[in-house]
Amino acid sequence: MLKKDLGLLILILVVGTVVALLNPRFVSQINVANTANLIGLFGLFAIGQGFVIITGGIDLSVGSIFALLGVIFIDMIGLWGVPWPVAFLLTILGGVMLGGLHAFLVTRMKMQPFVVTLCGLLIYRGLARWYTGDGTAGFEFGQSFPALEWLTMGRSPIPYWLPESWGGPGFFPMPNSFIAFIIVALIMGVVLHRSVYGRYLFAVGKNEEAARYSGINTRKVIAAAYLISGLLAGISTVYFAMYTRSISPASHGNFYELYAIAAAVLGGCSLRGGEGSVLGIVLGAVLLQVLQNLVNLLGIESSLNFAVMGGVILIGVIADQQLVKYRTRKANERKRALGHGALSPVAQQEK
Amino acid sequence: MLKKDLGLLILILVVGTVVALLNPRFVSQINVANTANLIGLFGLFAIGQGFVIITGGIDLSVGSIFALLGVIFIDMIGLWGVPWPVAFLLTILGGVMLGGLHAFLVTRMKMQPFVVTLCGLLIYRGLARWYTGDGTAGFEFGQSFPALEWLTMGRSPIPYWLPESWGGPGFFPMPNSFIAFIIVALIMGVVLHRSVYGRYLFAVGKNEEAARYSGINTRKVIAAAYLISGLLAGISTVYFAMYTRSISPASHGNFYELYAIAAAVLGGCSLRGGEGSVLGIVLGAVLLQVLQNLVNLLGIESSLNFAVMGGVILIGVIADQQLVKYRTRKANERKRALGHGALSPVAQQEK
Amino acid sequence: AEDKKTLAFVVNGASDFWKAAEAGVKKAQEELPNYNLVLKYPEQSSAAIQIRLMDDLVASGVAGIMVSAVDPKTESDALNRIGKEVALATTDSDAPQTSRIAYIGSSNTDAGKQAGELVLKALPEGGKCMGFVGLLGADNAKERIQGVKDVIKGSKVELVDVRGDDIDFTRAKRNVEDTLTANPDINCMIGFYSYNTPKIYEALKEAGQLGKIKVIGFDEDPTTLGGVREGTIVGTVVQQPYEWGYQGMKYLAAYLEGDKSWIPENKLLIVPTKIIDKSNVDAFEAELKKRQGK
Amino acid sequence: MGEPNQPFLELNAISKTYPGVVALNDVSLAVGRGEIVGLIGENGAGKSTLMKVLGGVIAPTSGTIKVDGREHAGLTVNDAIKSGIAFVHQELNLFDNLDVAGNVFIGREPLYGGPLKLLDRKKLHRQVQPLLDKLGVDFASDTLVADLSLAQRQLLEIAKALSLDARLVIMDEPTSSLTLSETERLLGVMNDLRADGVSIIFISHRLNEVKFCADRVVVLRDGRMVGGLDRTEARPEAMIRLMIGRDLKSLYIPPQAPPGAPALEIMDFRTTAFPNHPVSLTLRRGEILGLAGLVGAGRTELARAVFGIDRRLGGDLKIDGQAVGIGTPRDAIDRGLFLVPEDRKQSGLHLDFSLTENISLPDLVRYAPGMLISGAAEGKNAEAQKRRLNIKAFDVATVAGTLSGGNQQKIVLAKWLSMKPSIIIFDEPTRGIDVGAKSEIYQLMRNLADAGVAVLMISSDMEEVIGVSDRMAVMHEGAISGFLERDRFSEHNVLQLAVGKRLDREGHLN
Ligand SMILES: Nc1ncnc2c1ncn2[C@@H]1O[C@H](COP(=O)(O)OP(=O)(O)OP(=O)(O)O)[C@@H](O)[C@H]1O
Ligand SMILES: Nc1ncnc2c1ncn2[C@@H]1O[C@H](COP(=O)(O)OP(=O)(O)OP(=O)(O)O)[C@@H](O)[C@H]1O
Ligand SMILES: [Mg+2]
Ligand SMILES: [Mg+2]
Repeated sequence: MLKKDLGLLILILVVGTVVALLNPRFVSQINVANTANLIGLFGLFAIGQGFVIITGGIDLSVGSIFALLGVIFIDMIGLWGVPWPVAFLLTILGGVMLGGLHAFLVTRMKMQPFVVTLCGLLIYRGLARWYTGDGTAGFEFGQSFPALEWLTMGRSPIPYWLPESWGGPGFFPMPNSFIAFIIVALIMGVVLHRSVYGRYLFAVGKNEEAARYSGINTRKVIAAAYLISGLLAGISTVYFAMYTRSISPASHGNFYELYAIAAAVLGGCSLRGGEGSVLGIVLGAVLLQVLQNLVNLLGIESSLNFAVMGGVILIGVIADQQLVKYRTRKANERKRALGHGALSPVAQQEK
Repeated sequence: MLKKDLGLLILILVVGTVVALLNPRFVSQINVANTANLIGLFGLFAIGQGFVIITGGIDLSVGSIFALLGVIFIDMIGLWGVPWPVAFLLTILGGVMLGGLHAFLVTRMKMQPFVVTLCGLLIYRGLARWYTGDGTAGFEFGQSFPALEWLTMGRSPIPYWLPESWGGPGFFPMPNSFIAFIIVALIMGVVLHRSVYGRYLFAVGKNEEAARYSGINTRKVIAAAYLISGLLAGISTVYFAMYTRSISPASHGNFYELYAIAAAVLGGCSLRGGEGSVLGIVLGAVLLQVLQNLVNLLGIESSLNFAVMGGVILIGVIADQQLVKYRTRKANERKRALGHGALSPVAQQEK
Repeated sequence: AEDKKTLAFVVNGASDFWKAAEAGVKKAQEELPNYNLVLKYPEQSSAAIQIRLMDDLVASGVAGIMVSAVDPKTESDALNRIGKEVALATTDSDAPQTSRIAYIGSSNTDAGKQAGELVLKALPEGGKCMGFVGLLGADNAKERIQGVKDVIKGSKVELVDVRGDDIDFTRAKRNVEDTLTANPDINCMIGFYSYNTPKIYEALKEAGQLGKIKVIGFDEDPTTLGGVREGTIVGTVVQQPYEWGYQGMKYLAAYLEGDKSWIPENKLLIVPTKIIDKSNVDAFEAELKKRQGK
Repeated sequence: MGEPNQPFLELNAISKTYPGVVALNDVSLAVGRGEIVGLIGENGAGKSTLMKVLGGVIAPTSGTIKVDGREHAGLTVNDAIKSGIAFVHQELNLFDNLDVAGNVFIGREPLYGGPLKLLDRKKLHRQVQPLLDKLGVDFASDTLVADLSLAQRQLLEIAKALSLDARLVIMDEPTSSLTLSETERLLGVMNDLRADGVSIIFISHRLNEVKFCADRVVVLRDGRMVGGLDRTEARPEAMIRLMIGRDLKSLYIPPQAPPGAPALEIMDFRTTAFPNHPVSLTLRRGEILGLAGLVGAGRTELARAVFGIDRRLGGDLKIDGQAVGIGTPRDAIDRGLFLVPEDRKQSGLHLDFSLTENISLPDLVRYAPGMLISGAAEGKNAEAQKRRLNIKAFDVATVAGTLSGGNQQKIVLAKWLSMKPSIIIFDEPTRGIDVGAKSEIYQLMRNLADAGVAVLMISSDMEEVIGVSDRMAVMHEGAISGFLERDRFSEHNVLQLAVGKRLDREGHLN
C-alpha cells in the first residue's frame, strides 16, 4: 500500500520540480495557497468517493449533488435568512440523506451502484435546474457572511522558518479549506486504516459473501460508505458554493465526479473493490490540481488542459504498474534466495 | 434474456402510449422518422459499448472519439478535398486504431478499462480542441456531398399497408441511419448470440480464467470487443458529423458515452460482465431517444430533460427487477409442482 | 523582452466566436510591441474553472485581464479580488457590481431588440416564434430573449417558448426537428446562440421548410451568413468581438500607462451590434474574411 | 449452560427445501460434548446444507435447533458464533486483501479506544501466532492471503475456526486440498480439541480419515439420515455401503496392456515458482502416472506451464517424440493435451453457463459449421456426455453452478472427453468428490489409459495416488525427488520422497 503511494508522491515531486524550474512562480506563496485551496475543495469529496469505490461501488452523482444542494444552500442563507450554521448542517444532512437513498437502492433493492448514481446524476441536476428555472442562484451584491466566509474561504497564517537567504521565516496563508481537508483526511485515514469499520470495508469490498459468513453486516458497511460519501459531498457543497458564491446549476460541478474517481484510482483504489488508501486519494487529488495549475502557469494552450491531465494519469498509472512489477520480481528473487515461496504474481496478472 | 428485453419493450410501449395520448403528433410519420434517425445515431455505438461491457470493461472515450475523429473527418472532406469514401474509411480506421490502443493497454498492459478510457476521454477531446484551436470545424456554406448525405441523413421510402380508415397504404420515409443501425444490429446480434466469438465473449466476461483453461485466447476476445467498439464509434463519428454538419470539439459528443452505457445497462448488460443482448441494447437506445423526444413534444422545460431520463431509467430498472423476481418465483412454483429442479436464485441474490 | 507586461483576454469557453476577438487581439499586438497579449480559454465553460484560470494568470504575473465571465454573478467576488491585483475589464457579459475598470462589449439587450425588430419586419401579419438557445440560464441568453420580448410586446408576434440544448449540437438540431412536429403553427424561429441558427437552417432544409419559416439569428456563423445571402434567413444580429479584442487590449494598455480618459461615466463602453441582412451581408463577409486573414 | 451430560447440539427434524429440491428431509442429529462425529454422504446428499443451517447461514424450512440446551428459532451467523459454533466452510471464504491475522480474526478484532473501535494490531498478531504454531503452518501471520496457495488457505480457514475457542467446530471437507502430513497434523489438533471437551462435526470424502478420527459416523443420503456407525463399525466398506447402497471394487484397476511409447516428454522444465529446479518427466501411452508431493511442491505450477497457462522459464516439450512449442492452452488443446484443473469453480467451469455451454466450450468450432453455433449439435453431444458420465442434472440446459461438486467435476471431464484426448493431466481430479463418483472417475481414467491415452494424475490424496497410479513421481520444492514403480508404492516411501529424501540406485530410500 505504502509503495503505491510512494510512486505517486515521486510523480508529484517530479512534475512539481519540472514546473518550478520552468516557471518559479509555481512555488510562490500565492500560487501554492491557491492550489492548496483547490486541493482542499476537490480532495474532500474524493475521499468519500474512495470509500464507495473500496466497497466495489461508484458514485457518479457527486457533481449533481453540488448543484442541487448548492442552490438550496445559497437560497437558504441568501434569500430565506436561515442562520448559516443551520443551513450548513441542513446541507450536510441533505448529503447524508441522498447518500442514504443510494445506500438503500444499492443494498436493499440490489441495484448496481453505477445505475443508481447515474440516475442520481441526471435527476439531481435536473431538479436543481428546474428549481432555479435554469437561472443562477447567488447572493445579493454585498451580502456577506464573515464567519462562514472565514471558515470556507479564509486563510490561517501558519508560521514557517526558512534560512535568511531563502527569505527568512514568515507566515504562510494556509487556506482553511485545505486545513479542513487535512483534518477530514486524518479522521478518515484513522477510520479506514485503524478502525474496525475500515477493516470491514476492505473485507466487504473484496468478498462480500465471505464477509457475511464472518458475521459482518455487509449491508450496513456498504451503506455507511455511501453515507460517508454523501456527508462529505454535503460539506463540499458548502465549500464550492462559497468559492463560486453563486451557482448556475446547468454547469456547476459538471464532471467533478470524474475528478474524484480519477483521484481515487490514481491513489490506488481499485474499481473492483477492496483496495485503496486515504493517503493515496489525498496524493491523487494533489496531483490532479497540480496538473491543472501547471497548464495555466506554463502557458500551455488551455485546450490541451484535459489532454495533459489524461496523459499524465496514463503515464503515471503505467509507470506505477511497471514499478510494482519490478518490485515484485525483486522481492521474489530475494525470497527465493532465502528459500521461501514466491510472492504471488496474481495481482499483476489480473486484468 | 428474452424476458428482460420484454420488460423493456413493455416500458417503451407504456411510455409511448402515454405520450401519444397526450400529444398524438408523437406517432406522426415525421416524428417517428426523426426519432428513428436519432435512435440510429445513438444506437450504433451503444452496441459497441455493449460488447465492451460484456467483457466486464467499459468505454468512456466514445464521446471524445466523436470529437477528435469528427473534426478530422470534416476537414478531410471539407477542406482538403479527400473523396468522401476515402475519408469515411479513414475515419473508421481511426476508430479501429483507437479501439486497438485501448485493447492493447487493457489486455497487454493489464490496465483497468475504466482508467484507460477515462484517459482517452481526456486526451482525445484535448487533442481535438488543440487541433481546431478550440474553434468549430464545419463545412463552407453550400458545400454538399449528395451521396454521403443520402447515406447518412437521407431517407428511403419503405412501403407499408394500412387499412383505408387509418390513412391507407403509403411509403414511410425511413432514415438511412436507422436502416444502417438495424443492419449493424442484426449482424452484431448474430455475432453475439449465434457465433463462436459471441459465446467466447460471454465466457470471458463471466469467468476469464476458466475461459483461458478452455483454450480461449481471452486477450484476443477482449481486444476484439474494443476493436468492434472502435469500429462502430468510427462509423458513428461520420453519422454525427453529417447530422450536426459542424463540430465544436469542446462540446461535441460530451456525455454520449453515458447514453451508450445507459442504453446497454437498460438493455440488460451487467457492468460485472458476461451478460447482455443486442436486442436489449437496441431497445435501450430506443427508450432513451423516446424520452428525449417526449420532453420536447410535451413541452416539458428543457432543464428537466435529464431529470426525466434519469427518473424513467430508475423506475424502469426497479420495475424490471421486480418483474424478474416475480417471474422467477412463479417459474419455481410451477417447476416444483412438476417436481423438477429449480431455477437458480443466484442471479437475484447478487448485489 | 522579459519585462514585457502581459495582458490576457480570457474568454468564457471554446467557440468560433472568439476567433474574431483573437484577430482583434492580434491586431492590437501589432500596435503594442511593448506588451505581450494572450488569449485564454478555460477548458470548460464553468465559473470555477474560469476563476482558477484567472487566479493562475495573476499568480503568473499578468498585468491586465479582460474577461468574458462565464457567469458574472457567480464570479463577482473573484473578479473583485482579481481587480485588486491587476487591471481588470469585462467584455461580452458585464459584472457591474465589481471593481472592474470598465465594460467593453455589446449590449445583449440591445442586440435582442435588434433581433426583435427583424422579427417584426419579417412578420408584419404577426405570427408565432420559437427560440433556441444553448444555456437558458446564462445572462447573455436571458438578456437577448428579454430584448426580443420587449420589442414584440404589443404586436401580433408571440414568442411561444425557448428550448435549451446545453450546447449539444445534436440536441440543438433535434430541438428544431421536434418543434416542427410539436408546433406546426410556428412560423418563425430565432437562434440565440451562434450555432443555433445553422442548426435551424439545416433542420428546416431537411424538412423542406426552408423559406417557409422565417429565421432570425445571432452572430456570424458561415451558414448563417450563407442563409442570409440566399434569402432563407431574414437577418442576423452580429456583435463585433474583433473590436472588443482590439479596443479592449488598447484601452487596457492605455490604462496601465495612466490614461483613464477613455472610461465613460457609466463605465460602459458599448460596441454597437449590427443587423446583417441581404443588403449588407456581402460587405460584412468580405470584411470578416479580411480580418481573419483568410 | 446446559447439563453436562446432555448433548451439546440437537438438530430435530430439520428439513430444507429449495425451490424444486428437497436438500434435507427430516434430519435429526445429536452431538455430545467432546465427541467427533463424522458426517459422510454422496455429493449432493445435503451435508453442506445441514451444516449451513447449523451455522446460521441459511434458514431451515422446518425443524428446531437446540444448542447447549437452548432452542433457537431463527439462528443467525452471529447467534451461531455466540453459541460457540465455528465453521470451516467447504468453499473458502477468505479476504485476499487482508493478511493472515486479519483473516483469522475477521469480525472479532481486538479493539481499543472505546467507541472509536480501533484495531489493536499487535494483539491481533499475538493472538494468531499460537494458532499457526499449533497447525504447524509455514507462513507468517502478516502474509497477505493473496500470496497463499490453495492448501495454505485451507489451513488458514482451519486456524480461523480454531481461533473462535469454539465448543463445536464444523469442518466441511477441511482436508480436500491437504496432503497427508498436514492432514495428520490436523487430526492431531482435533484430538486435542476433543480432550478439551470440544465437539467436532467432520465432513470428508476421504473415508480413511473419517475412520481414523471419528467417534461415530452418520450417513446422509438424498437428504435423509440413513444410518450411523460407531467407532468399531466404521470401516470404509461399511461406510460405502451405507452411503451408496452397494459395494465398490478396489481402487486399483490393472491396465489391459503394458505401457506404450512415450507420449509426453517434459525436459528440464522450469516454472516461475521454482526457477532453479528443472523438472524432467516422461509419460507413456496407456499408463497412469501419479504425481505426488506435499502442499506447494510445485505440481500445479508444472501442470499449468505444460498446458500453456503460465509461461515457462525454460525447458522443452516433446509429444510423441516430436518437439512442440506450447505457448497457450489452445496449442496444447490442439495437440490433444488437456488439463483438468485443480480449482474447479475458478478455472474449470463457468458456473453460470449451462451444461451444454460448458461442455462445448473448448471445442466450440466443431459445433459451429460456418462460424455459427448449431445448438442442436452441441446439445446432442452434451446429452451423450451426460448419459455417459452419469451426470445428475435435470437436463443439459441446467446451470452448472446449481449442481453438487461431484457432478460439477464430471462436467469438467465431459468437456475434455467429448474431444479426442491424447494426453490428459488431472490435477486433483477427485477433490471434494464422493466415493461413488470417485470410483467412476478412476474407471474412466483407466478406460482412457487403456484406449492409449497417457494420463498424468496429480493428487494429494495418498490413498488415491497409491491406489490408482501405475507408476509414481514425487515432487519436493519444485523438483522431482524420485520415481516409484508399483511394487515400491508405500505411504512411507512417498512421504520420504515428498520431504526431499532421495532414492539410491536400486530404488531404496537412503
Ligand atoms: N442455493 C441452492 N439452490 C438450489 N439448490 C441447492 C442450493 N444449494 C444446494 N442445493 C442443492 O441441495 C442439495 C444438497 O447440496 P449440499 O451442498 O448440501 O451437498 P453436499 O452433501 O455438501 O455435497 P458435496 O459433497 O458435493 O459437497 C443438492 O442437490 C444441491 O444441488
Ligand atoms: N495462487 C497462488 N498464489 C501464490 N502462490 C502460489 C499460488 N499457488 C501456488 N503458489 C505457490 O507456488 C508454489 C507451487 O505451488 P503448486 O500449487 O504448484 O503446488 P502443488 O504441489 O500443486 O501443491 P497444492 O496444489 O497442493 O498447493 C508454492 O510455493 C505455492 O506457495
Ligand atoms: Mg458440500
Ligand atoms: Mg496443486
